[in-house]
Amino acid sequence: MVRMRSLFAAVMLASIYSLLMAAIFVVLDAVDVAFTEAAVGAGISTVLMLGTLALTTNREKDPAHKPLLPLLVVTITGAALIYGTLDFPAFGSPDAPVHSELSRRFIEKSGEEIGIPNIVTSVLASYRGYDTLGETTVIFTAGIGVAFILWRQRRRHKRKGGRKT
Amino acid sequence: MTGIFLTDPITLSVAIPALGALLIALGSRSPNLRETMTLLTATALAVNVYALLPDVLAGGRPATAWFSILPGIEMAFRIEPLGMLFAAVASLLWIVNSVYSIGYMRGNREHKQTRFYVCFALAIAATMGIAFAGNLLTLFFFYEALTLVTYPLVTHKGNDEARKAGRVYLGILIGTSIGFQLLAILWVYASTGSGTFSDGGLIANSFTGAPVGLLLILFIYGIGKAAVMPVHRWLPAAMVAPTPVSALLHAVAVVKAGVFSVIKVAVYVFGLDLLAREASADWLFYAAAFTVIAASIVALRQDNLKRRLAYSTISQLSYVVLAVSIYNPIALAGAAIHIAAHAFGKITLFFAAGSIYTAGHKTEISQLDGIGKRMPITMIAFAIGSFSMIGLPLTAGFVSKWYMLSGAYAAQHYLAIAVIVVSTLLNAAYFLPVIHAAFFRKESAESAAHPHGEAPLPILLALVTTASLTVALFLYPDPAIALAKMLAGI
Amino acid sequence: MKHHLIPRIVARLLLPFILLFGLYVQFHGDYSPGGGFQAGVIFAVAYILYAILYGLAEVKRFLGDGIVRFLAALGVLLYAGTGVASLFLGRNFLDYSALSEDAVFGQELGIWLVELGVGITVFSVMVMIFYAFAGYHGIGDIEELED
Amino acid sequence: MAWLAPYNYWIFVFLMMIGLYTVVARGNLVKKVIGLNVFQASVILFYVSMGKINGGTAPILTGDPDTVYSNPLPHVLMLTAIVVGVATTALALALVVRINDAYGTVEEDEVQEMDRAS
Amino acid sequence: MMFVTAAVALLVTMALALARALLGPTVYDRILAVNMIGTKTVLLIAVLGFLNGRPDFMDISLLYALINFTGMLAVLKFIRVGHLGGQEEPATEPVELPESNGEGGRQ
Amino acid sequence: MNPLLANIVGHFPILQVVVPLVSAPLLSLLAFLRIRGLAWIVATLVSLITTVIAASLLASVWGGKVISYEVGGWAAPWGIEYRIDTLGALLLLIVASISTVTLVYGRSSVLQEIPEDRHPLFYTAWMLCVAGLLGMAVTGDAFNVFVFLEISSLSSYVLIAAGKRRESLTAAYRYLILGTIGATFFLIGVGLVYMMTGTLNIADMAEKIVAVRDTRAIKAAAAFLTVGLALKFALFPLHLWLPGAYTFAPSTVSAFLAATATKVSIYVLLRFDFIIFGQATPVAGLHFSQFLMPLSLAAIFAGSIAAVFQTNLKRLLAYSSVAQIGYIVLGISFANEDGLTGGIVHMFNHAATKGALFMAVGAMVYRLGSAELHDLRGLGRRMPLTAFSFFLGGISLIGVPFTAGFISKWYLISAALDDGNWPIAVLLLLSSLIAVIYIWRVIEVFYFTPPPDGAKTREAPAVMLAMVVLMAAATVYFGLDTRLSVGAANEAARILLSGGLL
Repeated sequence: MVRMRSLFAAVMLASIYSLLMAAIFVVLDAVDVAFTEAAVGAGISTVLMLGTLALTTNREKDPAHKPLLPLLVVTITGAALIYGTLDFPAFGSPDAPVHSELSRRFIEKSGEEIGIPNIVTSVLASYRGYDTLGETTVIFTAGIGVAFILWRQRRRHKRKGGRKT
Repeated sequence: MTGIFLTDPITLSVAIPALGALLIALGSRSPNLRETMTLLTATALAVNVYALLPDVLAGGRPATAWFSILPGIEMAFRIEPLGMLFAAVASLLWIVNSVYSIGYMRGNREHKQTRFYVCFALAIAATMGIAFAGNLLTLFFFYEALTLVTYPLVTHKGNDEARKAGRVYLGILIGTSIGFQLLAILWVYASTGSGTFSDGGLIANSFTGAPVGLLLILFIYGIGKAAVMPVHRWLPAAMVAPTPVSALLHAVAVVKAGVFSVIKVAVYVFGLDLLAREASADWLFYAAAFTVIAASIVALRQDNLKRRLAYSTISQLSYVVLAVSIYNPIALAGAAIHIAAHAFGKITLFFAAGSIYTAGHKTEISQLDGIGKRMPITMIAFAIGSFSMIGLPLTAGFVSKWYMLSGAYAAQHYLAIAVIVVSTLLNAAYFLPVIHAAFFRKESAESAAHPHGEAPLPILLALVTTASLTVALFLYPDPAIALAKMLAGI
Repeated sequence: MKHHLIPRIVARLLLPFILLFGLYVQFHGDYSPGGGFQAGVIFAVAYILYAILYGLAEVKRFLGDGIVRFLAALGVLLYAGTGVASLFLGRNFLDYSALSEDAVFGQELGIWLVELGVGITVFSVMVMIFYAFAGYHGIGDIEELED
Repeated sequence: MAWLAPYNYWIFVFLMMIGLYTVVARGNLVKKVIGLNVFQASVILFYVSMGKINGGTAPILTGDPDTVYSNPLPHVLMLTAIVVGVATTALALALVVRINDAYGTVEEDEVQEMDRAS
Repeated sequence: MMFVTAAVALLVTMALALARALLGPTVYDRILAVNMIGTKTVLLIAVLGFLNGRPDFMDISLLYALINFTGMLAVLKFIRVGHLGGQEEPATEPVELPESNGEGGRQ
Repeated sequence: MNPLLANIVGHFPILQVVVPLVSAPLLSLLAFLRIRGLAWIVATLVSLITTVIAASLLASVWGGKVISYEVGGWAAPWGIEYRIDTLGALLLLIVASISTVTLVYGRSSVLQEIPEDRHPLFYTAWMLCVAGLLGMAVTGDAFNVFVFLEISSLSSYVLIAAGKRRESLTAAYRYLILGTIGATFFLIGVGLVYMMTGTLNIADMAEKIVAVRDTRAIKAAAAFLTVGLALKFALFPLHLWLPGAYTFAPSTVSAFLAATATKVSIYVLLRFDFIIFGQATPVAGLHFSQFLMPLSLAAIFAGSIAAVFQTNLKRLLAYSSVAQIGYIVLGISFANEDGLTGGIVHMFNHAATKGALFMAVGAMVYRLGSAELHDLRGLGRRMPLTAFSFFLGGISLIGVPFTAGFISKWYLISAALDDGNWPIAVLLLLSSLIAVIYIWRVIEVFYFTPPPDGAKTREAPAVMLAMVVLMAAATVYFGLDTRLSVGAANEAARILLSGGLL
């Protein structure tokens, strides 16, 4: 994906990436996440990207500079994370600190406290309902933002090229 | 937090000129109104300051505090003898200088006169703040304020040269004060938890050895207004300013604020005993001595009258520092008196220079041949000022030099005596030829082609006043000496 | 795509089912994966599908810019309003237990409401964004669309 | 799914590096956005991985008391993160469209060139 | 066992399709490959559901199928008219295929 | 009586955020209803209400109290907790009051710079930004920080892109990319801490982190959180987005963002570093001194020196912001009481100062249409009050006595001396001198160059001018009366040093 020159192909592959990710999320029991990732990553994002390509261009030029600095940055970041992973609790271990009383309570109590079986929904909408309000606001912000940025500019001349103000 | 009481005379000393500035600004439409305001304010201030004098002479130490800037650090004021002396000199000379300014500014049709008078008044307000400051931070605040409000005065002409000079002025003064002085102040606060000026020295008990010398370096070079070499460059640079400004800068407010701060810090922060005790503080004498001699030599070579006066100022300022650095009470009294003596003398000289410029548009010494006949009053005043600089009897300069020499003798500091004597000769060497040329040489042909008379009346009035004051301080020096002795504790 | 009859017909046939599926995801989210967000996306996708096949002008006839923006705001307000309602009923913000005598039912009701809010917002924002992109005509594109 | 076990986090790191590299190194503004997507998706993988319990199942109550459920909390967080991701993408792409409009290109180098020129 | 075999077979198919998507060379190869991967994912998720013993998550597969369909239509429209909204008529001129823009008529 | 009204003060923590949050969709409805003129009024009123709430919250936590509010009625680790201490409340007050002032100020400017039919959406984005920033300051939940961080970020991208020139688009895009990387790094950091502690509540994290204090994962988490947030608050060398963003955003937006946005991110870093990681390792041994201190010094010098060479006033101020952020971080990196007080008080003072400066520049742009120094010659004549306000802000930036900037520098240098760190004290003073240079360049242009021919005295509209003067007066006021700023900062510093457990 990194070395592609056609942006269209890159978008297609990004879509595939999303689909595969979603499949992996199913494997990891995160069905809700998979659901969302599929809908967003493969659906909305792809449509948006295509919309952008339609309005801009499909070609990508070869980068002029040597990507040494980015490579360094990325390597350092990766190394920091790998360094961190060495101490991670074993994958899938039920004793990991993540599966502490916090999640245990959600699993055990949400049924009676909230009354619906999908724990993810209970946590999402009730225990952490405030996060979800924020999430809705984020989406709202994006909508307002896109509408604001791509506001119809009717009296635009057909002149090509940069316009200075 | 203490409230600000406008009825308090100390607060009034700062508030009168500040309010005056406001009134002057409001009166910008009418020159007459504006100048009346200036004079009224100046008089009101002088009355206010001199009303404080008897109390201080009687041993009173009026004090007030405005409010806390930071927890535990107040804007506080306390009048001690030195501050009283400084304030008395500055407020008196402001009246004279205002009269002179009116003549000068009108005579030369200067632009932006309102800004000039406003900044002038503000500068005096800051000077009063410096004079009466009760702690290091308050002193620093007004010190910086003084730099800022005098900047527009220095760049008054508004041309490239003035801007360049303004940059040097601001760069050196702000640079040294923030770079060194603030650091020193913070150091004092960090190690003593206080910055209040106290008799006997604030840090006398908490500093010993090398740090004393280091702190002294930070203070001496941090107080750039004292113009100890090599931070003197702002002074000649600021010569581009109109003459009343030069007079203010070089005789009254700015440079005196510098040496005043030096004395104040030496006496009330370090304490003379500490300085005399610590070998690490001895360097000050050499720095001052070098400046005295070097600046005099440079002055010899200047043809521009104002530049010569500027280097003379540098040299004279370092007399004060030199007197302090003898670390002897009598010499210290001499230093205090020299603040007043030099102020009267030097302002006379500058007024004379301005008078020559206004009347004859001459700026160079080589043009002054025979001018004494055309402008006798000016040149006689100039001669009086010069004599005071040299330290001849019948002028104020003699009194201060007398005390300095006695102090040096008492401290058996023969090197100091030698420096003072040598520099006196140098002073004579660069002042007497001017007087000689003015009175005894024949006028050049070019000058004769452009005849002119004396300067306008306000200028002459001011000139005569300051010249007489210079003489008066010799004949009746008691209040000044009393204050100086109180300061030195003798 | 006037001449591409097959996709058009298929889409038209498919549309009701997609909408039904969306409704299922919206209101069955308590029992199975899904919820307001996913349902909103599904609705939006269905709508976008329709728009792609029949053209922007066609769909804007029954869901104009203004209405979409109104719906987007409405969704957020519904969510926040549920929270504010619980404030007015004397509980903390978003404490759905306040919504009913029975705390558990209150929770269910609250979740139903906020999920609805999320769904509405997500749907309308997605449509809004699609409109903005598909309807954008900058330099060189003079096609004028009715509002 | 034990075969995924130890490598899962490394895959996350690897994907993150690819994404980040694309964002930082690529000059094409659209490509950067794609990279951003990859980058964000990798973080989702990280969170979801930490929620997994061996032998667990999706956190939807079955009624069987012996069922082991994977941790639902990371899933909740990631739902939010995905939404944030798509919001960012939409906004970024809108900006790209406008930039293309104003500069006639979506290459960072060329845009910078023009900015410098003006 | 049966499900495992099925899952592995699906993965292999997906890998092959992925290779096609990466290699191209024409747009239509890629589209077809993407579509195929989508379909296989639908199946894979269904199979995984049985493998995990929670076959009730078929919703996700449904969603996949739906998204795949819509996505494909969007892609096709993009290729045909180069614009997602508005224009109903296909451009009268043969529309440049995106691929040919960048790589100079490799098809 | 209605139970809400009966206990409205008790609900202030949530109302603080919810009021602007709800106002945003309402404002967008105004666009739908085509009532455009109302948008500004509503936004300003709402902003005023939030300011009142913030002031009341600060009053009620004064003296080291902590307010906790359980959103959704779920107790702390299960639900999301709002937790307000002095520092948070101070931030709230900064954000809310600056928002109010800039809104009042910006009415004419926005009318001029943004087409009127877009106003409701502009103010919607504005209120969302305010809500996001406020949300970050009050929340006690690590993930909730991320959500509100994104709300504020997304809306600020939009606000920046609203600039008139096309460069504003690239500036917004660049900010978006770097901001998203930062936010994602932050998310990774939070994930790592969550993984090791199993909780998302900040106070709870602080307790549980003790058990895993020496793990590499926690160290990596600290690194990621710091870098992520540093990207958001533009610590050198991660400041690349800032100059463009502040230069090309609409004047009002520049003023608001420059005064508030970066501060809130620094605040989040403070909480994570002192309250969470402070438990894991002794505070002094944190990565601060080795890592943040050199960076902040580099920021101070790089920013100041870059500012010296700018010809556009807005860009000059933007680079100066980079330097000022360096001061704040430097204070924090001392990790002693004076240093923290200095850093926090500088957040406050810098908000006032930069607000005043950017507002003054906005007034100039309003009248003259340009912020190029060349076009501002003789401004002291043409717009005397604006120029004077700029002067006051400028000397506060230098740190001249009688101004807010001096107070900050005083504490920072005291902290350096307390620390025995002489060189830093000297460097700090040196950096002030660079500030003298770049501010004085401007002052010279304003006062000591003649205005171009035909220029008339024409100040900005009265309201705009009044707000500029108000902010300039504030920088002087807070240089004289420091009870609010230093008092709160000092208290906050003590709370942070005690791990938030005062």
